Amino acid sequence: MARITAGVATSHVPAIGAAMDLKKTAEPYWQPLFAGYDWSRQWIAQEKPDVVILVYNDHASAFDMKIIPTFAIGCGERYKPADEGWGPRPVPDVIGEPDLAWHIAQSLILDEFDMTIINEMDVDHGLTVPLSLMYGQPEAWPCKVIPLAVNVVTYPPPSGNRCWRLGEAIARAVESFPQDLNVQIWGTGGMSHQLQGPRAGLINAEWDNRFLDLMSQNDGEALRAIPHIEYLRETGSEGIEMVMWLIMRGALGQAVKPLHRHYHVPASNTAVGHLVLEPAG
Amino acid sequence: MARITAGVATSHVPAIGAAMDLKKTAEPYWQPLFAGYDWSRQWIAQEKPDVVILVYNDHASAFDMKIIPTFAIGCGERYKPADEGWGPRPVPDVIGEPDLAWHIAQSLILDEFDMTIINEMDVDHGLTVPLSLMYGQPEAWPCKVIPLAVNVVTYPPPSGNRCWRLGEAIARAVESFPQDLNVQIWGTGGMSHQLQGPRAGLINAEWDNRFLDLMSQNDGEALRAIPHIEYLRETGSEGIEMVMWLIMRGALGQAVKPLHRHYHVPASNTAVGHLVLEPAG
Amino acid sequence: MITEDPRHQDIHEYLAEFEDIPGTRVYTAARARQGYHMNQFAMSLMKSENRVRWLADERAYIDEWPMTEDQKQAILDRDYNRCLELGGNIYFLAKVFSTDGLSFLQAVGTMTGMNPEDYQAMMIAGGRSPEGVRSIKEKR
Amino acid sequence: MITEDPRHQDIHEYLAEFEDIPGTRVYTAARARQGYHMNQFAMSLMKSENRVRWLADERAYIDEWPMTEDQKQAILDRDYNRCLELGGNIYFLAKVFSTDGLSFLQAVGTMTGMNPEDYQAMMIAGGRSPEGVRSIKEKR
Ligand SMILES: [Fe+3]
Ligand SMILES: [Fe+3]
Repeated sequence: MARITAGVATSHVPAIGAAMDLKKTAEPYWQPLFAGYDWSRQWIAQEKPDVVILVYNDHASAFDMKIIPTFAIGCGERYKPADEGWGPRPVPDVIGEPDLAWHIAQSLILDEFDMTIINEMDVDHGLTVPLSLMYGQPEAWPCKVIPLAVNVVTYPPPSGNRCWRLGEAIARAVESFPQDLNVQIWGTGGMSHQLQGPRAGLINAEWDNRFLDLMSQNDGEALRAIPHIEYLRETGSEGIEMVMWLIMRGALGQAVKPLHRHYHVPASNTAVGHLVLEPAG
Repeated sequence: MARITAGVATSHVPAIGAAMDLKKTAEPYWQPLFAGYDWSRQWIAQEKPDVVILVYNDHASAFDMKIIPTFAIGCGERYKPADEGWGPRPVPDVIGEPDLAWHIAQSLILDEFDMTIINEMDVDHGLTVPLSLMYGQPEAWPCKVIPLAVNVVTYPPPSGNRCWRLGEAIARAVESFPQDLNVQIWGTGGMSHQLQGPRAGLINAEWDNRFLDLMSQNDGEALRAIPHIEYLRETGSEGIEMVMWLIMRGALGQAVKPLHRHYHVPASNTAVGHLVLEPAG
Repeated sequence: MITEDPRHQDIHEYLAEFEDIPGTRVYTAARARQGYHMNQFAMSLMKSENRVRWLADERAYIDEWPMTEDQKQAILDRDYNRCLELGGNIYFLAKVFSTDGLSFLQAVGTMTGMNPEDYQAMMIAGGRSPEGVRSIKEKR
Repeated sequence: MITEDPRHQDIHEYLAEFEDIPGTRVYTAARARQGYHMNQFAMSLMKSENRVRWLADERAYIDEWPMTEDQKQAILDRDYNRCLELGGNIYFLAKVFSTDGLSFLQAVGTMTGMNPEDYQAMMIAGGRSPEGVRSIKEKR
């Protein structure tokens, strides 16, 4: 039986990918950020997940304004890194896990989530930067990936409550997959950042840390109740990406055991947050 | 305030469109089918809806296997008839209603429906044949149209219960739109038909008529509880399209007043059903 | 806010039931994956320039697609039952028979083993009865 | 089976709140519609052949798109605040500044009225405080 063994939260700032691709990680600007992932890289080398369900958002790469899915699940065989305007990142192709992905997609639709199924798309920094952070620069990614793209660009994104419930439904779907697989779920994006307008550069370390506290505790109600406007006012217009963490958190169940936590400001315009959690239910 | 004033159900068989485009409607084969729409054409000429929310399914026209949205709402300015292999139908372009469509799309997402927003697509017989049936062959369609495309091709389609609830949420959204608009909602597809395999040609007039009865009554529970397998066993593999009627029915509320009913076999491989209903709540 | 726990239908049971319908191939994920390129090939015939190329040299056109030889042959033979077995979906395959100038009535009839006149006559007489073709196991 | 009736949030109130955040343009439907072609233009720069054409003759390339003259000028001027006002979205606009070889840090800084060094220094010192820029009405 497949099982969700852990949840990972991490920001997915494009500059982090660029720093790795351009070998700048030891520079003083970048060193403390990457230091916070040392523990996680050792941990994941031991955990060896077979599959990562990678919750992220597309940043106008695979989806333009012609079509905007709220929840899109990748059921394809493989995905290429997107060309976001400066050429594709020099990272391996992402290999899918269509058996499990289709199983989850079908289960979610039966469970009354209105999924969009994707068989072909390119994946942008939202998906590849978390892989780089967790695995460094291998020849091939050591896990299969099921991309789960969430609209957080055109308003409204899904509510925090809906994201949490999607996570719960994903956990049920994984548990009903017969093959023995070690599955992790990652929630990416955030934390504080605003990439636009005179208010750009906003960082709210206090709010971010309270969010990291809540994510590490056993009270989902508080997390689910955070309205969109609060993310925007408190953490900047792009802080809304944190609703995606709730999909991961919902999938772990009510009780979690926090294994690792890291917070650093800045990476480019952004506060970086990172958590490793185990279900404790 | 916008309001949903009526619901229309109708099959959307491509051969019906071809019969009209090729001026065969008076032939003995087609005459009784079209006769059942005479009342409806007079009725709609008096009702003059400003906007029709047209629930249909795309038949591998706008969406191929690369992307399969469960619920896709058209927020675009206009839609061209699709070329389904024999050239586009010679019917007018379909004019959208982006103000109301975006309002509904945004409201539905807040309401925890995981909509896919579409700004550009071609529309196939599933959408244009109902317009032809209700309006004949005008120079321009007399109403604006909000296409709502439901996946009923790749399994699983949404459950009947989910469709009903989507209808309820659409009604709430329409009611909260400030402009004074006469809005109809149409559910299309069905009734009995199977377009594949040795069992092709299946028609279950008894089941279809029981479904027409239930649609015309004030008991949604029975309709919502019909599982997919029952549509397939009883009405053929393509009979599943009838779940789309439940979106229309859900939008009308618990109580309805039936105004018109028509049932005819066959059009091509298909049983044709048609209802005009008014909310009576 | 509450965590809903409706009675969740098991996807395995849901899918298994479809195999119990006689003479029917439900387009499940398994079939969608098997027939992916066959269906995408068929879809390409929505463009008139592709239809022209296809009609001019079917074998050359179909060889551009990563389909199995079985799938190609089934398409070239217009053997729609075989196409369904190999993962085809009727709405995609419709692009092939529409390009041939066949209607749904004509094309669908070919899958029943009946001749076109008999199939058409059956439809006019009210269609195929559901009696006995609802369930293989339950023989009803 | 029950008809759920959660406390439905009114979409008008939901959208109105976004206008109360200082120095911020939330990408609502209204903005998405206004900026549709500007964003689709920017998206086209994901293809390297389009980037080459754009860089060779910006005016000729942008004139191929059904944008308003204001929108075109805002893009040609790299005036990103003006682009946002005219319906641009930063993730689409990113294709423009990435083509220019600018990072998010450099491009985003141009919208704050600060010079690049000061903006960078502010970020390294912990970023802009949320104090006083949460709400226009509530002045907090
Ligand atoms: Fe992001
Ligand atoms: Fe249909």
